[in-house]
Amino acid sequence: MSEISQADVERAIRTTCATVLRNEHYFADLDGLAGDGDFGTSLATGFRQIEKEWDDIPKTDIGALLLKISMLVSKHVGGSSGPIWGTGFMKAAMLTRGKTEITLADLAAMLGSAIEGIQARGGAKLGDKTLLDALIPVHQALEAGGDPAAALKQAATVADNAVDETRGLVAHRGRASQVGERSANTPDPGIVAIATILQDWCKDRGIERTPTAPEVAKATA
Amino acid sequence: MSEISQADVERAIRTTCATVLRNEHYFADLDGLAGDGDFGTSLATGFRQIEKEWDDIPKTDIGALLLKISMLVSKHVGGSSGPIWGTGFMKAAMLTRGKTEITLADLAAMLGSAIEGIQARGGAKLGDKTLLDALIPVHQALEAGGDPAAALKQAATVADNAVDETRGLVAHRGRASQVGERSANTPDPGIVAIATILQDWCKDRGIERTPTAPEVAKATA
Amino acid sequence: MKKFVNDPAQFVPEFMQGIVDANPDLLSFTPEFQMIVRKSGPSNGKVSVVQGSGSGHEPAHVMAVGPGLLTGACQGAVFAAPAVDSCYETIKACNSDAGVLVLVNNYQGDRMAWDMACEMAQAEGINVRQFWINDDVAVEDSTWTVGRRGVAGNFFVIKCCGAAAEQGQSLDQVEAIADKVNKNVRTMGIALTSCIPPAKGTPIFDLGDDEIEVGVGIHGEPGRRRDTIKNADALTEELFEAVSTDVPFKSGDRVAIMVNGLGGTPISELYVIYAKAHKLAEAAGFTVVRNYVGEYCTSLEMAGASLTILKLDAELEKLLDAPAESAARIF
Amino acid sequence: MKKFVNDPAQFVPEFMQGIVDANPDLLSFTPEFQMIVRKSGPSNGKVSVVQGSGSGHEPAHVMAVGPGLLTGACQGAVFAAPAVDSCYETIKACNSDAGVLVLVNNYQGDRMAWDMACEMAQAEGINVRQFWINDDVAVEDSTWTVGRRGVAGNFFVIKCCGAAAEQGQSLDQVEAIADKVNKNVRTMGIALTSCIPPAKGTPIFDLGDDEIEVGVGIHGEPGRRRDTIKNADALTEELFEAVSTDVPFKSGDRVAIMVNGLGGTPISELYVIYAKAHKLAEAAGFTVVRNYVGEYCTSLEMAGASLTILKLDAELEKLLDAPAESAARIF
Ligand SMILES: Nc1ncnc2c1ncn2[C@@H]1O[C@H](COP(=O)(O)OP(=O)(O)O)[C@@H](O)[C@H]1O
Ligand SMILES: Nc1ncnc2c1ncn2[C@@H]1O[C@H](COP(=O)(O)OP(=O)(O)O)[C@@H](O)[C@H]1O
Ligand SMILES: [Mg+2]
Ligand SMILES: [Mg+2]
Ligand SMILES: [Mg+2]
Ligand SMILES: [Mg+2]
Repeated sequence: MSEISQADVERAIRTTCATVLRNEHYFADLDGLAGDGDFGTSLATGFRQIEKEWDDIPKTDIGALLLKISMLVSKHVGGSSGPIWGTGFMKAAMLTRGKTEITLADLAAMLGSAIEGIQARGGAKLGDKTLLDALIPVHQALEAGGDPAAALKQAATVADNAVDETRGLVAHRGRASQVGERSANTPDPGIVAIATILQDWCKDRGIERTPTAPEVAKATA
Repeated sequence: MSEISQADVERAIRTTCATVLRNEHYFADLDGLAGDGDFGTSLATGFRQIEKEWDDIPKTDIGALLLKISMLVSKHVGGSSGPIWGTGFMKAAMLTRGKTEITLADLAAMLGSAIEGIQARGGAKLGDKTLLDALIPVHQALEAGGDPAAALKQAATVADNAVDETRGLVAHRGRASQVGERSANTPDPGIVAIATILQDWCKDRGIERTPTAPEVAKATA
Repeated sequence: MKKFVNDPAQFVPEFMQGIVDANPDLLSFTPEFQMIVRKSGPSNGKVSVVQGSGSGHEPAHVMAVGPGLLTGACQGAVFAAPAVDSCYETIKACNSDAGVLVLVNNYQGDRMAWDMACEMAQAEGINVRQFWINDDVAVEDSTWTVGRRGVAGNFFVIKCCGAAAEQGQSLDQVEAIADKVNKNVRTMGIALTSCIPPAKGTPIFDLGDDEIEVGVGIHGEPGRRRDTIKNADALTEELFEAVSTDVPFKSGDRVAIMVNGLGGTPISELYVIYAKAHKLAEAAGFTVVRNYVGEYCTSLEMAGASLTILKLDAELEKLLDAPAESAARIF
Repeated sequence: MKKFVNDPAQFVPEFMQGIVDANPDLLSFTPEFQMIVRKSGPSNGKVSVVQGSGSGHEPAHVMAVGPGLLTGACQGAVFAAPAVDSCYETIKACNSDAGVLVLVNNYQGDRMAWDMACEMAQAEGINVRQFWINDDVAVEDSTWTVGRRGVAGNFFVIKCCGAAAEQGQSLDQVEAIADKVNKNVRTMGIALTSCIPPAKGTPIFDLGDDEIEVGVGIHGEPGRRRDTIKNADALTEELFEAVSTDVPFKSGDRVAIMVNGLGGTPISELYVIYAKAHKLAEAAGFTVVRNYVGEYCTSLEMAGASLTILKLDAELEKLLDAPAESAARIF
C-alpha cells in the first residue's frame, strides 16, 4: 500500500530548500563556533540552485528526481557537505529508480543506504558529532514504522534531541574535529540542520510539535 | 647689562624637553587631525636624545650649546620638524658663539635669525598656518624689550593667541597643506607646541598666566 | 563589512577573472568550474601537479599555477572545499600520460571532494593519485581526527613537486618528493584578528582587543589556546619552539624558513618576526639556506603570521632553486 | 594595539634588520642612519639612484634597493621623513663619479630633509640632484601648497631610473627619464580603514563602520571626501575616472596598470579591482602592456587600494622589461 507519493517527496525537497536558504547565515554562524563558518553558505549555494533549476529537474520518477538533486549538490556544494549530502541523495536515488510512490519502509531503507554511503565516504561513526548522530536515530524511528505522520513527528523529535545529546561531545570529523576539545559545548551545525529540516517538514504537514533544542527553535522561528 | 644667563638658557632647554616629552602623544594626535600624526613622536625623539646626552653637551658657551642642540635635532628628528627646528637652533647658535650671557635684545635677534632660516628652508610666510605664525609675533614681543619676565609673559600670550587666530586658516605648508580646505578648523600642532613651551617657561619662572587656547590649557595641565 | 566586493556570491569568480586578465599568456580560466589551468595545458611525458581548496588563501592555490609549479587548480567558495565536479574537471583538464598528482591539504571536506573526484576520474582510466599535506603542528594528531591540517608548508610541496615534474620525473618520484617535503616541513601560526568572508559578512570568530589565537587554522579554526598579545619576540619564540621541536630539527640542519603573513599584517611586522626567527635558527645551529617572507597562504585580511621551517637536503635545495613562474610576481 | 612589535621606538631598525638578515648577499645595513645600501655599493661610471622617506610604506622604500632599482635608501620613523643626517649619509654612501639622483616623494618634510642633506653633500663636492615625484591626483595642485603628493607611481620612477642607471646612462639622462615617468604616471587611492603607527598606538584617523576616504594619502591624510562604502566596480570606476582623465590618457595609449594594496586588503580583493580596471582600460581603448597587482606602496595595515596608470612609450617599456632584483621577492 502506498504511503508516500512523489508529490510528497517533491514537496519535502522544496520545504528543505526553504529551510536551508532561510538559515544560510545562522547555520554559517553555528559552524563558525568550532568549525570554519561555511556550512550555511555551502548548503545554501546548492539548494538555491535546486530552487532555480526546479522546473527542469526530471520528475519522471523519484529516483530520477533524487539523482538530479545529488548531481546538483555535487556540482554546487563545497566543503564536506558536498560529498556528504551528494552521496546521501545518490544512495537514496538508487533505491527509488522508476518508483513514483514509496512506503515508509522504503523511506527507511533509503535513509539506511544514505547513512552507509556517508559513512563510507567520510569514515564517521555514531558519536563522532556529525549529522550521522541525527540520521541514525531518525533511521530507527522510521524503521519502527506505523502511521507516517506519527513516524515523521518521532523522527523530528529524536533529531531534535540529538542536538542537545551531542552538544557536550568532541567532534571527530570535519573542520570542527581539528580543534580538539575546543569543539565541546558547541552544537553541531549538521545535526541542527537535519533537526530543523524535519521540524519544518512537520510544520508543513500540519503536525504539531514544539522544538526542544534552542538552536532548532531559533532556526524554525 | 646682562639679562639672560647661560644657566637660564640651559634651564629653558630642559624645560622644553619636559614639555615635548610630556606631550608626545597629544601633539601627535593634534597632527593627526589634518596632518599625518607624527609631529609629537618626531619632536619627542629628538628632545629625548637631548635629555639623554645632556651631560655631554658642550657648555663652554651658549653658541656651542645651541649648535649641539641643532645637530642632535638634525640627526634624530624626522618629518618637517627636523629641518625646521634644526635650522632654527642653528641660526640662533651662530649669533651666540662664545657668549655666556645675552640680553633680551640678543634673544630677539636670535629668534629673528631663526625665523629667516626657517622661511628660507620651508618657504612658509606669515598666515600659512605654521609655527611661524607663533614665532613671528613672539619675535615682535621680544623686540619690544622691557623687563624680561614681562616680555616672556607677553610672548607666551601672543603665541597662545596665535592658536585661536590661525585655527580657521587653511594650512599652506607641511602635510596638513596637502588636504586643502580640510585643514581649516583644526589647530596647528606646531603653533600649539610653541605656545605650550612658552607657557611652561612662564610657569618655570613663576610667572602667573592662564592659557586661553584650549589646546595649550590641555598641554600644560 | 567594508571590502572591495560586488555580489558576494560572485566574489571568487570575479577575483579569478582578474588573475587571468592579469596573466593572459600564462593562464586559462573555466568559470563554470572555478578552474585555472596553465595556458600551455598539461604536457605529455610530464606529471601534472594539481590542487584545489577553499578560496581566501590567495596566492594559494590558483595563483600557484604556472611552469615549475601547479599545472592547474580549482577554487571552492571562501573557506569551503571545491565542489566535487570542479575537482573532477580539473583532473581531466590536467590529464597527462605521465599521470596526475593531486596535492590535497588535509581537511575533511577537501579530502572527500578529491576522493569522489579521483574515483570518477580513475573510473575513466585516468592515472591520478592524491597526496595529503599536513604540516600544521598546532593541533596534535590523534587516531580520532582526520589529522593535522595542511597550511603554509603547502608552498614547499608545490614548489618541489612542480620542479620535479618539470624535470620529467615519474609519478612515483614526484609523489616521493611530496612525501619527503611533507615529512620535513612544519608550521604554526598566530592570529591577532579574525577575518570576514564576503558571503558571511561577519567575522568568522571573535577576538578581544588584546586577545590572540595561538595555533590558529587558516580558516579561523581555534588552535592551541587563547592568550593575550605579547611582544613580537615572545610570539616568535613560541612559534619557533613549537615548529622546530616537532620534526625534530637538529643542530647542523640546513633549512628554509618562511614567515607567512595571514593577510592583514604589514610586511614590516613580518620582517620583525623574521629577524627574531633568524636569530633563533642560528642559535639552534641551523643554516638558513633560503628564506621566504611575505604572503603565501593567507586567511583573507586576518592579521597574523605563521612560521614554517623545512629541513633541506641536496635534492630539495636543487628543487627550490629551480625556476618557476606564476601569477604572483613583482615586476 | 595588536601588532608584532617589541619596543615601538625600535620598530623601524628591527624590521630593517630582518630585511637584511633575509638578504645577506644583496644588502648591507647601517642602523645608526636607518640606511640600507646594495652590498656591492655604488659603481663608478653608473649613476646612483637613492630614496629615503618615512617608514610604513613597505616594500617602499628600502625593499626597493637592489640591482636595477635603488642603490641605497634610508628610512625615517613611521610616516616621518628621515632625519637630515640619514639623508646626508645615504648620499655619501651611494656617491658615484657618475652622480647621484635622489628620488623624493613630494612631501614638505622629505623635501626639506633632502634639501639640507644635498646642500651638505654638494658643499663636499658630491654631484647630487633631487627629483620630486608627485603622481597623486587626489588633492589638486595649487600655487599655495607644496603640490601633489608622491605615492605608488614612485615604483615606476624607481624601476625606470634604476634600469637606465644600470645601463650606464648619464645623470642628465636618468633625470630626464624620472621626469618622463613622473609626467606620465597618475595615481589615486581609497582607504576602507585607518592604520596604527606602533609608536602612536592609536589609529591615525577615524573612519565610521561604513565610511571610506576617497583620495586618501599614504600617511592617512584626508583626500577628496568621506563617502560610504560602494561596491568594488563603482569604487574602481571612480579611481579609473580620476586617474585616466588627468594626464590625459587617450585611446590607443599603451599603458601599465598597477592595483596597489595599502596593506590590509587581501590579494583576492585587489584582483576584483584589477578585473574591473582592465575592462575599463580596454573600453577606453588602452592597450595594457604590463600590470602590477599587489603591495608596492602601503600604509601599514590600512585596508584600501590605489590605482596607478602609466602611459608608456618604447623607451619606458624597455626599462620596465629590464631585469631587477630586490628584497621583495617570491621564490
Ligand atoms: N566525515 C563526516 N561524515 C559525516 N558528516 C560530516 C563529516 N564531516 C563533517 N560532517 C558534517 O558536516 C558539517 C560541516 O559541514 P561543512 O561546514 O560543509 O564542512 P567542513 O567541515 O568541511 O567546513 C558538520 O556539522 C558535520 O555534521
Ligand atoms: N614649511 C614649513 N615652515 C615652517 N613650519 C612648518 C612647515 N611645514 C610644517 N611646519 C610646521 O611643522 C608642523 C608639522 O611638523 P611634522 O608633523 O613633523 O611635519 P610633517 O608635516 O612633515 O609631518 C606643522 O604643525 C607646522 O607648524
Ligand atoms: Mg564548515
Ligand atoms: Mg606630521
Ligand atoms: Mg569548510
Ligand atoms: Mg610627517
